[in-house]
Amino acid sequence: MNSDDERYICRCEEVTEKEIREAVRAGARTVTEVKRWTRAGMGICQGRSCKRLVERILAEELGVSPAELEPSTVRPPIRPVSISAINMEETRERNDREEG
Amino acid sequence: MERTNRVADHVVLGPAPEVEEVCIYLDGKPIPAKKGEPVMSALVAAGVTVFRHTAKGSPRRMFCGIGRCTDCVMKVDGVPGVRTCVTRVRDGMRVERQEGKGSWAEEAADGKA
Amino acid sequence: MMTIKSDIAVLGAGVNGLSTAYELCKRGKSVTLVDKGVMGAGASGSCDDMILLQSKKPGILLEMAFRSLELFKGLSTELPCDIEFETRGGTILIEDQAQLSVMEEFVASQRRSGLDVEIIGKDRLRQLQPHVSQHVIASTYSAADSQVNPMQLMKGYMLGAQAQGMRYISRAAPEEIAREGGHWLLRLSNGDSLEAGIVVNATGAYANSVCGLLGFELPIKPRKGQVLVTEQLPPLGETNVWSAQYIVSKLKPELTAASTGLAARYGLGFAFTGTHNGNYLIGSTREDAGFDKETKPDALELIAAQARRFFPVIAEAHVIRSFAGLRPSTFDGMPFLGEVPGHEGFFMAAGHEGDGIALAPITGRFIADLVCGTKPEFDTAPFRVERALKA
Amino acid sequence: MSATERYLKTKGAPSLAELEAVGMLPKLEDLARGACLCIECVEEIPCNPCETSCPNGAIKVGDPITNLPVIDREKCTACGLCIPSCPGLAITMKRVQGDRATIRFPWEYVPVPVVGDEVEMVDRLGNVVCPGKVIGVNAAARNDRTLVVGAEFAAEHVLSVISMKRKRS
Amino acid sequence: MEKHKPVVVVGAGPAGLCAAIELKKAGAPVILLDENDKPGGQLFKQIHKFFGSREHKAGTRGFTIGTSLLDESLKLGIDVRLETEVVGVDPGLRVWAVRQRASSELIEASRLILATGATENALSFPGWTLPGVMTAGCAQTLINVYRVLPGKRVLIIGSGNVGVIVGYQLMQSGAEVVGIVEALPSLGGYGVHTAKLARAGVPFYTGTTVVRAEGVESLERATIAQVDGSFKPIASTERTLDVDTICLAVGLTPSLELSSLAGCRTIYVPELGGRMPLHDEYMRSSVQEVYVVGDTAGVEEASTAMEEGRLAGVHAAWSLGYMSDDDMKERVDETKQRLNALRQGVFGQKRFNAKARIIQESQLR
Repeated sequence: MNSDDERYICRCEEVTEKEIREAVRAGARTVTEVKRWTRAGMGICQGRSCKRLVERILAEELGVSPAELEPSTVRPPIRPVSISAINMEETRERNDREEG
Repeated sequence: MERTNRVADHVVLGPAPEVEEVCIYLDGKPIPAKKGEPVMSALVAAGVTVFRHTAKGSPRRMFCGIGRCTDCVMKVDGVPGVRTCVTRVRDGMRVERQEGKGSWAEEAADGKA
Repeated sequence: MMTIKSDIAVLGAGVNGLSTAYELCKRGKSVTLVDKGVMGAGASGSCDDMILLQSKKPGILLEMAFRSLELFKGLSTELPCDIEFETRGGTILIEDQAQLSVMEEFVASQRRSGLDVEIIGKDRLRQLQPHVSQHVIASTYSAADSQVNPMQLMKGYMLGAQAQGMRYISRAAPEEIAREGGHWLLRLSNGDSLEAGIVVNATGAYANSVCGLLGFELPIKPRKGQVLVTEQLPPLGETNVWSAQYIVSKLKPELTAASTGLAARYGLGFAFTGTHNGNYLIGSTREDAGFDKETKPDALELIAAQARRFFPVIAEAHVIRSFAGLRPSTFDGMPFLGEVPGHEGFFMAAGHEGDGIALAPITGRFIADLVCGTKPEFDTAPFRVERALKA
Repeated sequence: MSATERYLKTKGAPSLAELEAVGMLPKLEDLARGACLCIECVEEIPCNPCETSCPNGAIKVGDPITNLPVIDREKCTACGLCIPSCPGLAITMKRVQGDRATIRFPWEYVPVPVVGDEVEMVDRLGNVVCPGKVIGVNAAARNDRTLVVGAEFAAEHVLSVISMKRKRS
Repeated sequence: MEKHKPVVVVGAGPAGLCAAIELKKAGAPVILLDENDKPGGQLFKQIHKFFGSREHKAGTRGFTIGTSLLDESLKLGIDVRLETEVVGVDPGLRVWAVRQRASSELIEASRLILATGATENALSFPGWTLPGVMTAGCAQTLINVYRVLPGKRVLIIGSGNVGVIVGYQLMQSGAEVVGIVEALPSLGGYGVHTAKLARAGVPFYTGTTVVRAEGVESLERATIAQVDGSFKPIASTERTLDVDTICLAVGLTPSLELSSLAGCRTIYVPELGGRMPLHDEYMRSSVQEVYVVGDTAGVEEASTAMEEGRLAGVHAAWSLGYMSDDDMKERVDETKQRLNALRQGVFGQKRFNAKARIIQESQLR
């Protein structure tokens, strides 16, 4: 097609529009499947910038309205959290105090 | 005169407030910063246009400015992948342009244990 | 509403269903692959990327893993996309003398089985893993341990099989399976029907519910594994990493200090690997939690704490998501690979628990051999379905 | 309305003809009689600070709040309190005296103009129409940082002038 | 027992602040969490005067409204925890909060009010990853909160209120706006907003899109072109503008992550930003203990967000026994009246209808 296909959709993983269209043509029908096939949305922002764009391409390729697309799954943490901050020591101590 | 993109005067916001200045280092070069501001704004004020290059080598700065898109990540005090738009400056902070995934700082290699 | 006819119906588009379908296509069979959801939506898409030989006890599974490893090398050129296969070696970290003596014994037995594995000291370990914590006293090392990108592997099998005529039906669950006039008739939830001489049940943790459609039960239970994913990081070291603690706790439970209630409940083991893209996958739990696939903050906390214990440098790395996979576990730790007695033409290919990826290439071949009436490379006895039906 | 929409919705500002069509332009004889309130608010948006800012009840929005403002010129004393109250900066006060016209308009840019500044008066699309001179700057606190600037210019441009050109800093 | 657990409000923007204020006034225990170091959400970058009536604080600048809500919450003694990112919530209403990006906390809530706002949409075109291309909100944060200009010559993509307001504010901070590009045949924002830019000489390009952005290490120029009936650019109409900044103002999408984790069902409503949690007239989601308010429940404006926050706060307080039936009904009725007033006219009616559809749908299920 044209150079537009080479434009990035997912900024984090640098996945192009072409790659996403190819994934849909190969059978991906949800944002989650496109993610698994192409890594679009798997980067550090977890699709916050590109999800809408991927949905638009999906809807276009499948000839459906974005309303008909399956919502994508979410898993915590929804923001980057450092390993050291995944630490609930304080909560536990407080709970222990309150129970004790 | 030092190039700055700071907004000095503003009808609605008034004249720029007096804020204590600190110094951060971008790839070793000193850059003045206002205490309490994010690294991003200090760098933009100093006219820095490239914060990092991606794995494929394309230059990036910031995109959303509020911690969502993570485009603005840099290596800060030896830690790669730090969102500079939501990380406030500290005097003496070492900020480095990140190339791809970045690298681990030498001193970090020994670990804390 | 249509009826699709093919030689073989493979149920489950996970890695083992795909490898089986691929092998059967290669042998000229017409294959229809059916999944109730989509490719890799189960355990195959929610696991790490390790092909670990070292973790296996000497025996047939280790031998099969050896063979699988050879097959992976071939697949990386044979399949139509890059499966990101790499042999970076593996290390199992040892924290104290008690662990060391158990691992020495374990390694010796593995060596007798032909696995190239050894115990290495601190200095050697730090060459391989410069950021490992100082408290680790030794490690095992096997140069053979490898990795593969499970998603890419599935994609490769899928594209490869489709190129050979495989039909793939997603989002269609079998609702009825009946033997009629010498073939199987499957009624699918999307309204279609499927007619096939042979059915292969490769539905992983969900395999038992498919068996239920035929009126029998198999002891395959979901084992939940929760995993943390970090942002893409500069490489920390060469090898993929496990902890000896978990292996020791299985071999010599009496040696393990009473672990805290939470860690015990979550069946915590430490697995640590950098993917091809630079994300680190850090796991993992091993829980009986039914079919719940949520990840829990307290489990993620335990995993994070372990990561810091072994790699202090990672404390400031960012976790960007978590996931949980339901691994299909069996009562005796062996997968079910074979025909179900009393149900002619109905084969099982499920129950690999954590070895699904590692054993996929050989599983596909093994099942294809059975289905085609060829003698498999390995003894079929340990995998027979009968062993569970008797019990 | 549709004609107004057309111009406003492509150029960004209503044309003179369109303002006139919806009764938003003062008549020339009114302008010559005294300062005239001009409100260029032609879309039904939920907003009424102009109404509540007027001490004399000269502006009526009423209920629903999306009604277009209606000016009662009899009641308007040209006090100008409504100028900075409008969130849309759509209110000016104009007057014609002989061959000179004056305008009071809202202003929110630096540098802050000072009386005596020689400026360029602009129309609704930012075209410079004539020179002008700043004759007043009101920065009262109650205006909440919206300055009200007074300027004078040639009377023939009274209908097209809306503001002055921003100086590049 | 349930009564002793706090109501957790996530997001201290206009909606969250108003919800927390109502709860606290009614005597309910409430914890307000926000990721920023200052409450107010996006209000503190809104330096323009708001529309509406006196009850809606019309004619008052956004940041002034932020300050007064803040003062009220302080006076009431609301437990506001700043620099606290909520990164997870489970169906048991356990909220995973990360404090100062350093430690985690699990908070058990009796009710959860999600006021997590919206995310700015992106538009992809060749070169959109170049330094200099950013969301309009990013530019607005830089100029109005940090007082730093991201560039000197700006092209704005999107003529909705966000695009035109940010364009005006960029000029207030000393930048040049070289144009506003709108793919649709007519401009989206309020005419009074576009008129501010028009009289400053800013050209509007309707029926036009950005074709590409170019530059070596950062943005140097942008090419725009008119679009045909199917929004494809017409090559012969291309023109290139020298710009160092492109601001994308192409709409917002409700932030869905937390409501999804909490198990709330969704509905797709294009007029309000796409997919959003289903909610009833009291802003209650399909999970009865979870409320959604403000942009996360459908993108509108700060003024409507505040009223939605009040609705949820009042209803949640009542549901926990902190308010009588009569009081609740009275407060709900007056809030709804104000909300309805804001959803009138050419711009409001569409939103009014969309909201009515959501509420109706929530009753059907």
